[in-house]
Amino acid sequence: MEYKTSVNLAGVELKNPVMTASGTFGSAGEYGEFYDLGDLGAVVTKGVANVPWPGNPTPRIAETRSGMLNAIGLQNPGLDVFLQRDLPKLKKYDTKIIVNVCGKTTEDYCDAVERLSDADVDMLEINVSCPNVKEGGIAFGQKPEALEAITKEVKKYAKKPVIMKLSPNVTDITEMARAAEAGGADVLSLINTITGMKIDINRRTFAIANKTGGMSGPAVKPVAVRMVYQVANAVKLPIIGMGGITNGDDAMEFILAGATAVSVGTANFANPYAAKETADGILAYMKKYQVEDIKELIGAVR
Amino acid sequence: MEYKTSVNLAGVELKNPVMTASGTFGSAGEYGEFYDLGDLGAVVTKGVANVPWPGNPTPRIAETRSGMLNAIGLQNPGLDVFLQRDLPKLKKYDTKIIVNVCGKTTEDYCDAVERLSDADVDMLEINVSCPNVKEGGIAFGQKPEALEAITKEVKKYAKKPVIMKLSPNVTDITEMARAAEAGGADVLSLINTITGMKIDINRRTFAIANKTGGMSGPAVKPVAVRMVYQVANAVKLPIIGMGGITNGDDAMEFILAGATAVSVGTANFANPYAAKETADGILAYMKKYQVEDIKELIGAVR
Amino acid sequence: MKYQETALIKEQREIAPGIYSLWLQTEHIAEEARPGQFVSVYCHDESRLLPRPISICEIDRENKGLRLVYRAAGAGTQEFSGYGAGETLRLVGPLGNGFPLDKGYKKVFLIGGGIGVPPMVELSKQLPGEKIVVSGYRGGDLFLKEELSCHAQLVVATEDGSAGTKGNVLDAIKENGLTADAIFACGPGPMLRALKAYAEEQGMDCYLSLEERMACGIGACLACVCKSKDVDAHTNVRNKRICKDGPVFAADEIEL
Amino acid sequence: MKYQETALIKEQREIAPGIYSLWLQTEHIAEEARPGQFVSVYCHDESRLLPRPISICEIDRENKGLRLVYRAAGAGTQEFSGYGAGETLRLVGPLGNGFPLDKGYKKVFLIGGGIGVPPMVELSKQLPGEKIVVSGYRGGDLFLKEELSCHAQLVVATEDGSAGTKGNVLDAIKENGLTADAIFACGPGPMLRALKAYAEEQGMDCYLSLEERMACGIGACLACVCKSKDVDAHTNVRNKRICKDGPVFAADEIEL
Ligand SMILES: Cc1cc2nc3c(=O)[nH]c(=O)nc-3n(C[C@H](O)[C@H](O)[C@H](O)COP(=O)(O)OP(=O)(O)OC[C@H]3O[C@@H](n4cnc5c(N)ncnc54)[C@H](O)[C@@H]3O)c2cc1C
Ligand SMILES: Cc1cc2nc3c(=O)[nH]c(=O)nc-3n(C[C@H](O)[C@H](O)[C@H](O)COP(=O)(O)OP(=O)(O)OC[C@H]3O[C@@H](n4cnc5c(N)ncnc54)[C@H](O)[C@@H]3O)c2cc1C
Ligand SMILES: Cc1cc2nc3c(=O)[nH]c(=O)nc-3n(C[C@H](O)[C@H](O)[C@H](O)COP(=O)(O)O)c2cc1C
Ligand SMILES: Cc1cc2nc3c(=O)[nH]c(=O)nc-3n(C[C@H](O)[C@H](O)[C@H](O)COP(=O)(O)O)c2cc1C
Ligand code: FES
Ligand code: FES
Repeated sequence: MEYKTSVNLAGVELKNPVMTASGTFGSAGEYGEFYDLGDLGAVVTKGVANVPWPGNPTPRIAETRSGMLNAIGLQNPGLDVFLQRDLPKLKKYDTKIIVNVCGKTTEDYCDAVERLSDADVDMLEINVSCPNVKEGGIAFGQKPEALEAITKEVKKYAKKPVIMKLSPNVTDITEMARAAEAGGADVLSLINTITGMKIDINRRTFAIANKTGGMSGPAVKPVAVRMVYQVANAVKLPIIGMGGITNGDDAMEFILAGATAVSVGTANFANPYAAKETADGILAYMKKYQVEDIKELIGAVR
Repeated sequence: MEYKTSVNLAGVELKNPVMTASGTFGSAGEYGEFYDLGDLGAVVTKGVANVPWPGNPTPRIAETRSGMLNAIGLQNPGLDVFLQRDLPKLKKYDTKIIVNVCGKTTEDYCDAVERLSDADVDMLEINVSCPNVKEGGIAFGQKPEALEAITKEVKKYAKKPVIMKLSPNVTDITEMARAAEAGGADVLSLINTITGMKIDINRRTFAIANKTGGMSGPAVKPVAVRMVYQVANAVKLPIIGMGGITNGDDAMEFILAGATAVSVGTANFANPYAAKETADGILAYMKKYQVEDIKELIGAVR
Repeated sequence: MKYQETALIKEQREIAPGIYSLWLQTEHIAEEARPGQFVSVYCHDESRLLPRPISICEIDRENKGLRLVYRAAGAGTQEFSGYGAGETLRLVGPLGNGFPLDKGYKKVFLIGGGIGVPPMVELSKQLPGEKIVVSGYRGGDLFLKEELSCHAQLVVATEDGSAGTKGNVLDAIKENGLTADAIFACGPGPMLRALKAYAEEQGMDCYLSLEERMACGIGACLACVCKSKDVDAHTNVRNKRICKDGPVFAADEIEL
Repeated sequence: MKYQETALIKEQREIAPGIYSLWLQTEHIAEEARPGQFVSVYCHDESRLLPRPISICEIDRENKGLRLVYRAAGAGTQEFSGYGAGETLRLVGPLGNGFPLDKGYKKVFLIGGGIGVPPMVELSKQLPGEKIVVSGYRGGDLFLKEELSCHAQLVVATEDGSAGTKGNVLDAIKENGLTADAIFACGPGPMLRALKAYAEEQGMDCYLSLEERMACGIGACLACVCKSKDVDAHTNVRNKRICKDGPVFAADEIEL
């Protein structure tokens, strides 16, 4: 039997549903030292802004039970350096390239999105859960009106399909998903990290300098699967599911719950081959159950 | 040195800050087969309603990485049986007794609270995150106005101090804490479980019959510590912190973040002595750092 | 009385593909255990919190030995299978009620299906009267065959017909024209349902050992309930706790 | 080239209270490793995801052997300390830049403080020129003393005065009136800061191996940065990645 693993996200055809989660895979093919990144459906870059950001003080990360906290603070070299130096490195691989965009103001996002629209990239993923944004510090990603508004603005400048990345730190994820859909998003990705805190009881201080950090890794998977399921039942847009995926079996949970594609993030740190093995694992699952086309499995659990 | 581990919750003096999390410790001293429950600051019962509830179909639980999901569905024998049969069993122990109350409507809660007010219990904990309640299925615990209103109502009937138990499935936990405070709550407890889902990829169905379940255990600890910290900085009420506590070190994270007391839940399943060992571990921490009174450590990390 | 113990592994062997036999040295559990009870076995890996309930297969009371026979079904049991003599496992037990031994039946069927076979070993030793063990296996790996033949007549059914009757345990009973006063059984849901119906039909007493996902294992969390025919004394609803009120129930008390 | 390997433990010993020496057999890592580089060591326990970065202490290129010497500091290193010969550990490496070996210094100080001592062993073997190892310990357990005396003069400082100079490594340098052209150092933050200041004062070149929490270990996640004096070529901000651009930095490139 021939197995079809390819999926389509807003007109962009991925050879398989496996992508990398922004911020865990660098922007210049760092994991290409371990395997051919052409084995993946897409590579998603670290969040990049219109100007360089220095990020947060260290310690920036802390391990938690089956997970981790991070408060990198979106350190990035700025769009110019990304386009001139990092993008050409990624272009060497036979995979799709998705640029994750961050910003502090609507104008920041639009500026970056506009400049990226002329670059040789496949899609744009908009990270609207940055810690420091307008509106008195409340992220664009926690209010449906704000999310709809920024989606609309970004769409005006984007000549590539736009993925809106949703924050799980909300009462009702479907409300957020509907807002992004109403704003014109082409694809949704979820989940970003869950805000958490770890205290160093011996030093009696916060384990990370920023006090709070974003939780990721296998610990958050049940929350992520639940949200993907809820969103898949609330909107018509394709979904990129992520949060704690370490292998093909984890990925299948998301696909069965309704994700068209999946991203592997924190698992790359625990195993540099995690994303590739996830793609292999999905194929193995299809073979085990003789499912010819991955599309038959998307949202199959209802 | 003499070490003072006692804490005061709305006038109720606990010999140490360790309680049990509702629903994980039965209501009739089940764990008393392993140690003297008098070693704990308080025992919190399984949620009890004014009438018996049959709960959800099985499977009701699923294991997740460093955590679990449950959808017991608040099965309980009803208040009459609780008062006549279970309460006397708990009263044999030299510890405080806190009754966790659930309901479907405001009237249910008030009925139960009124009848409990004449019973020999020390405090009432109101679980406002039940899945099936009025208002079109949205729990009382996810809207500040609804939370404030039910707190006010319950307080009218309660002659014991009232603990309002907060749901973590909200955008802004401080808003909920302020609503409960405004409604007249005496104490806040947090966190209840985080809604999650697990999919059985081989049977292609949900791992628990209810589809979604509440996630608990060490996996959720960073979220719980963050919320306790946020709430401690937002309201003046004492806080009972819980979510993934397995030992004294975990408990100290919550106390340093601002909790006056802590509850041990899922950890009881992994180790029947977990709550007792948590109390021992807190004392050991105080001895290690020569802290005479636990109160000096409450909220000490800022 | 229930105990939490760190038990020493005396021996572990794979007795059929994926089926492991484990002899543990306990402090108190073996002395107090009865056939049909189980123990909660804990993983060392800290990402797996919940106990794995495993039935007691055999008891060596003199040496405080406990035998568990289990299938490496998932990550937890796979982990157990990697440990050898000299290593330890944390247990809580003995748990549950066990099979009733004092009913005075003259002749009973002890029926085990698949990984429900192991508890029949100790039961066949301790239950008085004449015993016919009927074991249902998938294929020809008739694990525990010797142990089961010691104290009882052994009749075998295999799904693929590679040994004994081709078919299930009821097929074996019928093929051999066997009769008894009562059934004591452990195995997969469909088998238990069929036995419940068969017992009703034949007017036999029937005791079934049930399985359900467990969290506490001691009756505190209400995870592991089954539906009961009447309102249960403890729960005050039509639910019984398998870990505490069971795992063995009279078939007519429960709905399957 | 970086490799992920399952390395075989050839030997593990506790060489001082809580300090373990581990010889691993690798496939490629030992052959490619340089002094001052490190490896990411992974836990078997699935609740601990992140790699533990451990410096390379000694390389046995011929036998593809790699020696790590580490302190059981927390749960992960405690886990490692429980494994013995015949068991395995998963590694990624070699990682980082290592110490520069080609600067042509006539005489250098190799300074290790506490658990920063181990990387000085391989460095003392491979660095050309005259070498004085200055090791700072808490108490009298002078782990790796023999190894460090083979290829270099060894001078010791102990906090409690139980051996060598009472005080820190700078006290030992001063007490013994030692001089050198350059410093190569690894150890706790306060020691590195003092050495940076001392080197500036004395006009010596100085290379410091830094520590920070790591997630990827290969330069992808930006967890492990230190502040750099100038805008860094890669990050385009004043941050350098310790795992990729370091862990060894010229003291005047970075802020401590
Ligand atoms: C009273 C009782 C007695 C049992 N006796 C035996 C026995 O003697 N031999 C044997 O091989 N098996 C027995 N089982 C089944 C055994 O408990 C499961 O095979 C085992 O828990 C699987 O764990 P795992 O980590 O390998 O699988 P996973 O699927 O990874 O386990 C995940 C979670 O689901 C639970 N779980 C998975 N399957 C079952 C199941 N069938 N029943 C209950 N919980 C399950 C696990 O305990 C764990 O909490 C018994 C079950 C019960 C309830
Ligand atoms: C480049 C480098 C080389 C090192 N070389 C050595 C060595 O040769 N010998 C040695 O004993 N130690 C060395 N360390 C420190 C060693 O990495 C930590 O002691 C170890 O990670 C602690 O892990 P744990 O699980 O025991 O502690 P835990 O505190 O339980 O670890 C929790 C998390 O924090 C991280 N962490 C804790 N302490 C440190 C630390 N000091 N530096 C970086 N991450 C830390 C862990 O990696 C883990 O992710 C080195 C660190 C770095 C960055
Ligand atoms: C170290 C780190 C850095 C991250 N940086 C970004 C980022 O720049 N932009 C973004 O949208 N998400 C970022 N994320 C979130 C991940 O892309 C992903 O949504 C989240 O980690 C959940 O997936 P996981 O559990 O597989 O890691 C980051 C996550 C981690 C752990
Ligand atoms: C099996 C189970 C049953 C629970 N039942 C209740 C309940 O009846 N009422 C309630 O307020 N919380 C209930 N909870 C939530 C716990 O009290 C606690 O808030 C939560 O599990 C987080 O703590 P933990 O991680 O220590 O378990 C239950 C949790 C579990 C795991
Ligand atoms: S497993 Fe908790 S009641 Fe049975
Ligand atoms: S640890 Fe990821 S960049 Fe250094």
